Amino acid sequence: MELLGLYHYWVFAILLMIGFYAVIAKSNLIKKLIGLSIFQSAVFLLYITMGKVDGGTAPIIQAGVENAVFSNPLPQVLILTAIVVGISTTALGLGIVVRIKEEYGSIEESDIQEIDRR
Amino acid sequence: MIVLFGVFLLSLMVITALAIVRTQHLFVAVILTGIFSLLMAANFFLLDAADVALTEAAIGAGISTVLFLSALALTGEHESVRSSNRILALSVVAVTTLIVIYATFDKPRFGDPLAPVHQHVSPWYLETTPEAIDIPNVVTAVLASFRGYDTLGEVFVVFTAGIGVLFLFGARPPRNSGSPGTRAAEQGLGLRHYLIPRVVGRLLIPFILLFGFYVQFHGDYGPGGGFQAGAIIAAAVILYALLEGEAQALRVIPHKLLIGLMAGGALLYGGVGVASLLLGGNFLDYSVLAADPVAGQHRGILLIEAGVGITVTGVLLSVFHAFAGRRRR
Amino acid sequence: MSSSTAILVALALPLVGALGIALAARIGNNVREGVTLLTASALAWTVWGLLPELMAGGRPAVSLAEVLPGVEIAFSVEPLGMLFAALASLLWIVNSIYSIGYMRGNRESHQTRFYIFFAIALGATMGIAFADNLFTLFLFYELLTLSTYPLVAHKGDAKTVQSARTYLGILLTTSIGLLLPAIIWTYFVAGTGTFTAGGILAGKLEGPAVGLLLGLFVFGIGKAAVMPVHRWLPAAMVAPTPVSALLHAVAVVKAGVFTVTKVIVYIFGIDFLFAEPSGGWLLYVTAFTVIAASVVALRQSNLKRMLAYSTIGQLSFVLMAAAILKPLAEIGAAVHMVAHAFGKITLFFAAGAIYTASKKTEIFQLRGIGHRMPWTMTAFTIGALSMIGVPPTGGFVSKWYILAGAFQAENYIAIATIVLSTALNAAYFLPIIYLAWFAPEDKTLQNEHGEAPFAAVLALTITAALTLAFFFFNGPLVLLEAQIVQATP
Amino acid sequence: MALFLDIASWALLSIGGVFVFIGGVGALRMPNLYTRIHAASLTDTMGAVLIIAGVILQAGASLAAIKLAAILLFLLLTSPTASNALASAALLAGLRPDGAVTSLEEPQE
Amino acid sequence: MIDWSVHLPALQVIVPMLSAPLALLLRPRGLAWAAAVAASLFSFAIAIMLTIGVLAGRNFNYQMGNWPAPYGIELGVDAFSALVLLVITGASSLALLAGRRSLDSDIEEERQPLFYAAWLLALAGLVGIPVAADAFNIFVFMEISSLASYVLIAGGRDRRALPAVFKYLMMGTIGATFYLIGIGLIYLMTGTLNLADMELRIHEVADQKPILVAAGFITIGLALKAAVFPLHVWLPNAYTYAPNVVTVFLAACATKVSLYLLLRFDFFVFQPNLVGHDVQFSYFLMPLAVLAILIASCVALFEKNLKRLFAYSSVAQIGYILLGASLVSVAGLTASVVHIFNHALAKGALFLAIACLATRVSGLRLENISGAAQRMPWTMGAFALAGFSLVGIPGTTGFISKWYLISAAFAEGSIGVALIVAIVISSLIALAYVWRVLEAAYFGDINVNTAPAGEAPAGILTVTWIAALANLYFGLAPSLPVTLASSAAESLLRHVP
Repeated sequence: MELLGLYHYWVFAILLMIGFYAVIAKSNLIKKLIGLSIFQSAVFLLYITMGKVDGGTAPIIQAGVENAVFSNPLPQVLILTAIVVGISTTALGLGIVVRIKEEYGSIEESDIQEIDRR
Repeated sequence: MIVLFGVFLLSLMVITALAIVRTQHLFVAVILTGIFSLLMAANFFLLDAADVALTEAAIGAGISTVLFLSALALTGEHESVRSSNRILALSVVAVTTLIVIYATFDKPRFGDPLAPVHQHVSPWYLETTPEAIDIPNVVTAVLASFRGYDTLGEVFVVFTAGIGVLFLFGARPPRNSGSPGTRAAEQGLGLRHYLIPRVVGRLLIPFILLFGFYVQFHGDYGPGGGFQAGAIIAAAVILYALLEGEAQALRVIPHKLLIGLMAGGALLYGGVGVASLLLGGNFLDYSVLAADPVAGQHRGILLIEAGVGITVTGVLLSVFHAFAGRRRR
Repeated sequence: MSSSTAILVALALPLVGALGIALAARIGNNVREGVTLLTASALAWTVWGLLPELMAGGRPAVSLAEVLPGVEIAFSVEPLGMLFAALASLLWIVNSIYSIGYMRGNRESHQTRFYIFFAIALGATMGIAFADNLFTLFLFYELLTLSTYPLVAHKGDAKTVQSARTYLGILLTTSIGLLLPAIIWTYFVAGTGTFTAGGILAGKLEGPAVGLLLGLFVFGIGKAAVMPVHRWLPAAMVAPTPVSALLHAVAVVKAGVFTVTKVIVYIFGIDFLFAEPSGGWLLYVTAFTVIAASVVALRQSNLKRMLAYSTIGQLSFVLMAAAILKPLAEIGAAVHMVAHAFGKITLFFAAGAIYTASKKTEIFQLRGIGHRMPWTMTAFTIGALSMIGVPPTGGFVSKWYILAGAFQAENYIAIATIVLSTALNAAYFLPIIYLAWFAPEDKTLQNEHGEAPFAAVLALTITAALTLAFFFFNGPLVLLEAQIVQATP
Repeated sequence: MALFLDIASWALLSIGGVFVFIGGVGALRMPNLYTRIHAASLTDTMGAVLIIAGVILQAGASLAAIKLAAILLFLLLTSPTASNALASAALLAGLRPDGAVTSLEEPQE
Repeated sequence: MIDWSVHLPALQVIVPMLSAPLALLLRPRGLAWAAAVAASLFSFAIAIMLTIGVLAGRNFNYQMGNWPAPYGIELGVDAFSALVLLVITGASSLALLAGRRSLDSDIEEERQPLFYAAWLLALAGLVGIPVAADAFNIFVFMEISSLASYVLIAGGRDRRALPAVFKYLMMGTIGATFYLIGIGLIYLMTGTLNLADMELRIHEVADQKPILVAAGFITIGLALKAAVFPLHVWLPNAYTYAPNVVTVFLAACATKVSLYLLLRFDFFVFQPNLVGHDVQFSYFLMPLAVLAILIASCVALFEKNLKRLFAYSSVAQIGYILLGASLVSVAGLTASVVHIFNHALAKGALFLAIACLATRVSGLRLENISGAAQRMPWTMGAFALAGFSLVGIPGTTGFISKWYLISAAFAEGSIGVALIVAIVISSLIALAYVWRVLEAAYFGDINVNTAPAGEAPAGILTVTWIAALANLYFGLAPSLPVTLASSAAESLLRHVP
């Protein structure tokens, strides 16, 4: 159990790393956005992980079920919000990428810099 | 058993993520992202986060994949091999990761019921919900009432995104714009010439809508709520657009109506707040909406969830149409 | 009119005048210049009207607004400021008369802009003269710099703009870079920046810090043109002569030395500074500047540049007098400001007159010009003699007091410098006088010209007369300035 | 009885697992798209049916069982349709069922 | 009868927020603009009321949905946030009033309702941050403001706006996510999101690793959004290619809000509890600030594009604000808070003047405006005034900031002297680059084919002059910002042991 706990956090760290790497290193704008969404979902994992309680269930209070253990509802709420924020950012980003493609005929960062330099 | 499953899922996620970063083919990358989100959703479910799992599945795996695909259709699917400033990236990333890992050591044990997270605020929610709001799903209670202001903000984030995409695509594309993707044309026609999908699709759409409304209004009792429902309903309409062609879909739900939905939902939510203000309560204090505070809470939550659903549906659909309709102007 | 309102009027008049000039220019040039003269005389009348109260020992003051806690915009009249204001306002009239002649004689462009900014500059000068604390003084100091830029850059061709940039660059850099920190430091240490008899820093600051602060002030006040921050003054000579005459012989440069003197007397306090060894370097620097500037002046062939370097020398002369830190020397410094002002403005007027009449700018061209322009050259001679310090001219009076102060302080460096500089002044002025009067003019270059326009001649005659008169009637001034010294415990 | 149900459900589950496994292997090893779709479709017909049936037996007569049944029904409707759509899309994209192309990589546009 | 003054903090946010959908529904031409202006002015009025209340010693706390903090979301307004609110709403109102004509030329008619809706959302998001007292709520509003401002910037006519926005979006999102991680770690250790509650509960776990890491993440994330020196790379292009009035709006307040948050978070949550955090804070920020001041000024000195020139100068000015804060003294914090206000005034006026120029001059480059002053004297007059304020000529707002900053530095002893040298040098550089523009405009000779046709439209000119004169007014009678700033500084420092 102990190990699994750390494992969750480490997976969070690794996913964070992968997404972040894609954002920085990739030249393709769509790839950057994909990296960004991985980056964000890593954070979602962090929050949800910290909300878990041993032997707990989803925080939905059934009638008649006494002294049930519930996991923490708050992180879930926060992440619901965060997920929606994430998709909004992605949508806007994609819109910008499409416009860039239309204006520059490319979605490679390096090409765009080239075009602007001349 | 569960433990093993969790480890398995997590490892699978890492592998998928690596594959996503490595592949040159954006189409593959997008599909893998969808899979990644599904795995994430399953993982959330294991961690007792039913609502989040549902949302992640509907939005992460469903809608965002659709958006990415329609964007790909307009931009082309292949990534050029060169990726800039590797060294910098690696160093920055390595540092960040090390810091994060360093942070993990003093963390309270995973699932420890005595961790401060479970000691301070959340118990209050679990205790207060039954008498103050009296709905089974504590997540919905917190989302809609205790932290309703966040949710309002969230709705407006979605709204902003919708406005943004419409604004961006309001600009005329220049003459010398890049190669039109073939897939766009197909979206134009829909799947007219595929008989079986059309039949089955037509059969399914009502059920999907039904399920959407179920999720919308059952949110107080089980996992679900405005966001998930909005996503599902939007998915149904998008499916319709794929089958019958986008133009047809727009004929059913015209553009004006979509704008109306976007703004209307947000206004409905805000309106509930203002109403509670006018009835002498604080902003978003639903208790004043009815004689009995609890009933007031019910009413308020119902209304704002509806607002959320409407806005999300409107925004997702108009964003979809904005992307899909881009070529044919 | 009550004295405090008089102060405000004195500040407002030039600005109102500038507005009036702008409007009058639409009607016609004569009206415009009429307004200028009117403003100038009104200003002089107001300022001189303050004199009696001051002689009686009054200190009229007025406070406008408190900008920051402890930092306010306030004005007050005290002998030094009075002297400065009176001088500037008086000479503005003369100068306006002269400018009319000069500007018309040379058919300058943008004359309206010229008169407007001239008026604004005078307003700034009044502000400096009457400032009651460092902050207010700094405010108008910067205003003066900015408002004179268009005057220096008047011609507008590349070379002019270049040297105008030097002018602005040096003045603003020094003021923001050194003066402002010095002021803030003062406020920080003393909690106030108000000019107080006997100084405000005594006991607040000691050791090398004093020397450092003094340095920030002296070099921060670039207008005092202590070497090495003197470069702007020769650069400013590209301006039309009236500008050089009033601003760079009187208003701007005097603003510099005036500020430094005021800081020494009212911020540090001469006794405090005298007791504090680390401030002693000022005397040496100024002394050096006096000599060096005179030597450079000796080697100039262009008349106006020569005058410019002579000005640098004379300014440091005043500062050195102040740095002697003895009552008599302080009086001498104040008196010398006046004497030099009369003398130098006369010289510039003369130079301008020569240029207007004959387009001559170089010294060697002046052979025998005295016979063609007797009035001008007579005035020039008087001015030159005053610079050297020969009786019966104003220059003699001031040198006398300064010398007395130096002896009082047994400051032999100062004495040596005074003697040496007198010799040098003689060395670069006498040849010109000789050329002008006794050398035969060479027929090679055509110089069929007579006197300068009447207005110009009138102006320089007046100033020359003042130079002479100052030798005989300097009593009231000395009495007035004596108040500063008595005021210091 | 309960024991019998348990055994039955586990049997269904494991057989379903086998089918899924076979489908996976097929999807990897088959030469071209169409054959792969063929193999893969095995997963979500037989595999899914058996596994869900097993789970239903686990759940017993409850709301959950009904929900599962509904899911099963929808799966049976959608997954063949999906396979069909995929295949015909490939056909439209100009992929001929002769094993010419041996990877998912589509020809670049 | 309802006592509205209680609800002011909530109204401050929801007025612009809810008028956004309305503006979207107002299709006919000009109506959307009118709605936006009305909403913006209204929220400006609310901000003024709040300020009056704060000056009267009243402090506003508001329980959203009437749920007690820390369980519900709490709003709070004190001197610091009141000042920031004034800046935001004022900037927005001025920019909108000025912007009608120039936006008409930038943005097609059918897109305008969307644009104004986005503007109102940006406003709502920005005001939402200073008002909020809940860490996660701040995140939500941060996202609203960011997304909306991406939209606004993307409205630029130049296509280079798009890559600029994309970069901004990337870095902005990373910053926000870092902030989210930080919040998550703190929440993990304390179980609360309410700032005040956090300050108390963080105490016993202060020495644990997650908290330290959280401090790091939050600082970096906010620094990203605030364009603190090495992380400023998104700013210059974003400001340069945005529509002119958008630049006015964002340059005046976007980064300021992140700075506000940085200070607020650091002093309220970390300073009281983390041992030696104030020292780390100074040692981390002071060098960055000095580098920002010097390097960015130098870059600006050699920049030929007007808007980018002043964008870089913004980076330098952010350096000033940080410098003041990094002294961790009342004087220093007062200086930096005052500068938040003053710099907003100066930059706002400058960019407004530039917007005026843009109505007549094509391509805002130095060579194109040579001699412009003869054709548009009023514009250049306002420009000169604002420019002097930026440099810190006495009598303008900039001077007040410099005065406080330098006198704060004097208190620091030897380091202080070094800082003063840096400040002085950079002010001189600022003088140089402002003067380059003025000289080109005033003494450069008119170039016939690029010279402006005439003076800018009266409307925008009036607004510009209002802003410019505000620089003069608050330079001579700065009691309002100074009072707010000093009480803000004290309240911030009250949390430092």
